[in-house]
Amino acid sequence: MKPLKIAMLSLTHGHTRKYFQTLKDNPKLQWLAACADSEEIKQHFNSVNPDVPCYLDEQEMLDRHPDIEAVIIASANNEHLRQTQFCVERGLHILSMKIPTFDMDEYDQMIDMVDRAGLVCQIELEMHYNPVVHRIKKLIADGELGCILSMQATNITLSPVWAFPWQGVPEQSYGSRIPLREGDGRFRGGALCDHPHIFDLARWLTGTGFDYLYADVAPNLRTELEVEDMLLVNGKMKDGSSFLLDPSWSRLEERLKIPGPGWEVFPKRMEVNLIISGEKGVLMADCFGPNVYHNGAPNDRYTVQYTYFDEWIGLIDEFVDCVRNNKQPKINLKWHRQTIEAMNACYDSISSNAPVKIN
Amino acid sequence: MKPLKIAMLSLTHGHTRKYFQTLKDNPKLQWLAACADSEEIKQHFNSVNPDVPCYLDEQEMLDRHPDIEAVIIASANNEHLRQTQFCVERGLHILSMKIPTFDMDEYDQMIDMVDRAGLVCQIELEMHYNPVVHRIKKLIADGELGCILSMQATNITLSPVWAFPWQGVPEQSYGSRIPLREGDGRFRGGALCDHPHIFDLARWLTGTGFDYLYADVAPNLRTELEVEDMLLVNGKMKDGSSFLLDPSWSRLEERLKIPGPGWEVFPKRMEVNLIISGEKGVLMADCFGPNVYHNGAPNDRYTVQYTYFDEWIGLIDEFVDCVRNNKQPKINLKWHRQTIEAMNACYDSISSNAPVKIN
Amino acid sequence: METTHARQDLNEMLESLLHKYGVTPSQKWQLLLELRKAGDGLALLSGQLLMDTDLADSYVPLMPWRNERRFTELKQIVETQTIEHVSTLRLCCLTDSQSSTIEQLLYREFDLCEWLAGSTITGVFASITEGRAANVLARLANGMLCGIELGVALPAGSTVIDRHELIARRGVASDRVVDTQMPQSSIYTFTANGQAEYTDTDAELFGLSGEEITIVRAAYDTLADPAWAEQCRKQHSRLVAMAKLAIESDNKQQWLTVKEEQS
Amino acid sequence: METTHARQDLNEMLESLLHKYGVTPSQKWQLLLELRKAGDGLALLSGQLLMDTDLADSYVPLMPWRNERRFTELKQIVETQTIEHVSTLRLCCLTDSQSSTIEQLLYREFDLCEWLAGSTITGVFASITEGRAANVLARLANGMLCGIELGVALPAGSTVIDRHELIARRGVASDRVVDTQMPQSSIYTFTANGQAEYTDTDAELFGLSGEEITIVRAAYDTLADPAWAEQCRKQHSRLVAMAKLAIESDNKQQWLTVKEEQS
Repeated sequence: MKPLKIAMLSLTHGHTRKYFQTLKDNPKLQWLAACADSEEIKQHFNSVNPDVPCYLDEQEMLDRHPDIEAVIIASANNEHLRQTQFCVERGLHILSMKIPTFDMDEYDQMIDMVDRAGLVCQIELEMHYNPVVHRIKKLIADGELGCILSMQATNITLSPVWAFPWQGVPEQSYGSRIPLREGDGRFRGGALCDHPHIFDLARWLTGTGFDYLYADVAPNLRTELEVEDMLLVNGKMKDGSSFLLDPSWSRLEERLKIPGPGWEVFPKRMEVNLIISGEKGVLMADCFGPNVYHNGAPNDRYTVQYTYFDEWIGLIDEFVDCVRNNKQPKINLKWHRQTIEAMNACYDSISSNAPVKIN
Repeated sequence: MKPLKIAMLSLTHGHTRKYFQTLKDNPKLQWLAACADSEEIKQHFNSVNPDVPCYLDEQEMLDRHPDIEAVIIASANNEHLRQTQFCVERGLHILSMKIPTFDMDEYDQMIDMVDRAGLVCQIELEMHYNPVVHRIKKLIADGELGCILSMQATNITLSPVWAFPWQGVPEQSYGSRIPLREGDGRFRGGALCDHPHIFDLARWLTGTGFDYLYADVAPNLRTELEVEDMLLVNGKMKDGSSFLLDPSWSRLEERLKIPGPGWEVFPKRMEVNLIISGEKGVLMADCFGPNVYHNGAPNDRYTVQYTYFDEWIGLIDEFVDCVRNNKQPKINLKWHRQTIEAMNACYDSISSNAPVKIN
Repeated sequence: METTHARQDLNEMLESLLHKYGVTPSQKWQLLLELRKAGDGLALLSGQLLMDTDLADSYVPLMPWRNERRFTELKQIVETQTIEHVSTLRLCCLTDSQSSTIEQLLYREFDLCEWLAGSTITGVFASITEGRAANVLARLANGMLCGIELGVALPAGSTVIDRHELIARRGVASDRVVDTQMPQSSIYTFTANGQAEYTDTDAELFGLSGEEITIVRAAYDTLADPAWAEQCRKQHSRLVAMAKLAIESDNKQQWLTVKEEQS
Repeated sequence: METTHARQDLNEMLESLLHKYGVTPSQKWQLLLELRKAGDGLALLSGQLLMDTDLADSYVPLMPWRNERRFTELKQIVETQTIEHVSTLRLCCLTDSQSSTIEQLLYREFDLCEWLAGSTITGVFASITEGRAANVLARLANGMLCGIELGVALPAGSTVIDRHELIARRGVASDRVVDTQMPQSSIYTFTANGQAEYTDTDAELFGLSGEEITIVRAAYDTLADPAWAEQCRKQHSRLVAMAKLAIESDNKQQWLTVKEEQS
């Protein structure tokens, strides 16, 4: 199969660096170019990827590399609509970061334009390619747990705002400046916006949709932020099973401008854990563990060194397969819509102190 | 029963502080006085125990408190013979820190003088009062493992030398200045001297004695020390079971003068773990775990906060019982002699690169 | 409750502990392991066994978990400000359906929540499925938020799986070590009889199970300090009311506020 | 070795991996799960199965543990000097007597010792009891000391319990999380069928057991790089000789030096 000719846009998303190795190594891809959001980002990009041409203008990049077939949209959430439109108009397939937009009208526009163009638009939710999640999915499908009664899940990380400032700016992260609730000085756009995965997993693993969600915020760990960093989500799925989700930035970080070793203060900087109770028993899972451990450089702090992060192999396999064989990716815009709706429901619940129904 | 009137000597041993609470709280004891090794130590003692008179001269303390019945010898190893003699001459019962002396002639003198005086001399090996060790002992006695094939044990800690400098001085810790081996710049007196417990446990749990020991040192973690801090011990017991013991200072420390929170660099500052393989199965034990964990003050480092350290209750119970009821403590000088012999054999093996037999 | 000893044994252990430390209770007393008609004097038993009963004057409802060393240490970590400015508590307790009901787990975890946080719960939202799994959010008077994950769906005979984590502006404290999911034990044995685990934390009461030790120690505390026994009775009433409130919250799908008389 | 798949399946998995990444082996090959007469071409199998055999030219002895992700990461922690100046390695491996012999465990742990340390063993002292437990000290050319604790006394059918810890002047690295004794798993299930554990680390080879994955990946590496296959053959000879040396050390109660031809 011919390698897919691909480019990256903006380079401001937290997952950007995860693609560099994949784009270079994966024989299914040919990495032609990148377009940086700013001169500073371009300079950093050039220093770590000297062989890949980097531009500051998206159109210029395409003019210079007219054979680009697909792009990875790695930008702030409020850029996604415009960039999707830009790609659709030029017939480029899209692999997009995890939040297309929180504005449901915009969201439906995006569905419409992608559909009409007949292009692949895959949302990057890497948990779908995680081997532990595969096992959970199989165990549930095999009926090991019977009907699901309850799911508890964490998607907790350190906060990436010091390296990716847009994640702390309500307009860029949530898309607009909306107070969390009356009397609270904070705005929508923080930890919740960073953590769609467990909302997606709740749907994918139970095979049903959300019935209602109730959410509440806790005092921020980082008082400097104007967005929420600690919250919990409670509710029920349509099948009557209940859930408790923790999508917080509950692990503290060194405030590095460029993430690297020593980023974490708590030993484990990222966790996706699940407890699923079913009529026939209980399953507990850590999607990123066990690992190896050290207390060496740079800070002599005890640190969880993750031993596997291969999700991007399966993710690219699916994306290339969809483009080349004209298939619909599992996490397309339509599938992903209810996940975004549920996250919006959390914000609505926080402001109303009441559960919010999903239709 | 009448409380035992007790005093402490020297206050330079690492376990000194562990007694403070016990001496104050235990209704079986009446703490009359202490005698410090130096003015500096006396001042620190006064600041944390303002109600207990502290002296700089042992005889003066006894003159002022003629009703003292027993003393805790909490001093450098090279003080033990003299202090034992001092106590025996005055008819005082002794609770002594873990190494009476490494000089076997001196050791036999101590046995002789204590025996002839008819006094209690209990060596403080607190593992005998540890509830996990009780359970191990019971499981072995109940035949759960059958005959023992092998025992692997750690007694690893951070190094206390920065707070208790005598532990890094060969003359004070080992009793004399003897090179580890030809061409090695280090001397006897380091980590091995701090960790008799697993040698004792090997004897106590298997119910047999040492046949031969082979030991080797590794490069020091702390290059400033003139004593060993990393070593391993291999060999066999008389019953043919083999063992591997790790009595190292393999956990790094902040160089505090007065131990307290934040002392540890590695999260767990002290570990006594055992693996015992028997003909009928395997036992694994952590004598000080599980615990609780935090990464808060003072250093924001991940830290094992030990949840139980009650050994001193049982230890004092035994000591008072022996004094009041004229009994011999389990860890008396005679029982403990082979433990010291085995530790000496380790040093001899290090210098000869050959196993050393115990008779 | 896992009981390997008869009630008589535990009463004797408690008696000898009182004797050792010179405590002379002011009334007759009896330690109970199940709800039964109290005889003369005080009847000491876990508050979880008294949830469906009027609290007669002779009953002393115990919260034995407060005597678990791990919780004592966690509370101390908060009180000494080793972690500072707690924001969120994350509590989890899973059992089988024989050893606990969801109501009993709510009782225990609400108590731990308030005790560890050093504050009182002001309101709850709960989602409960078939009385076998409950997910609860609780807000505390001091502004902290608490998530409680409960289930009784483990197979019969399972040991309890729980977790208690406090997340603060400075530091996280937990009774589970990082990157693990399961409670760890002090001793593991692997023999032809299978795998067994042991965790002994109390040499003075060696021989009792962990739960037996905490009930003996909790009873000791109330006998040594009658004022504390009175506080247990007050807290018991609040906990029973809050467990009911959580179930009502699930039924009504509403956030419900803890009423004044409950605090 | 835990094998849930037939040899044929694994050979197909390996074939498809070679195809996906465009690797064309220069000879015919076959992946074996037990020692058998090799057919045409290369026979790829764990070196532990070749300890009592002359190493025919067609055999490629694999060290599949080197493809375990945890060991790859530990090696990287050393190589990137995340921990600095390693002093001591502490290795432990316990199995049942059906899945391993002490000699096979010596083979594996000696290899991990040299590979993680980036050096060669120069001498050993061993204490072995009834061929069921072995305790070994090994000294490395770079001055490091290594303690190896081995046993085959677990009950039949037990999963392996191991630990690999490197202690350095700066930092400690380990495949066991602090304050735990047992290997942890990614997934635990508790059902009427009992407790089960799963640890899946490789989505690309999903469905294979952990040991099957490492043998497929180890075989892939030797097919992708024939020079590496040749190195495996050399290392195999050393490991077999050192395992014999350890047993001789126990018999003679002597420290024994690894001879030149062994290194």
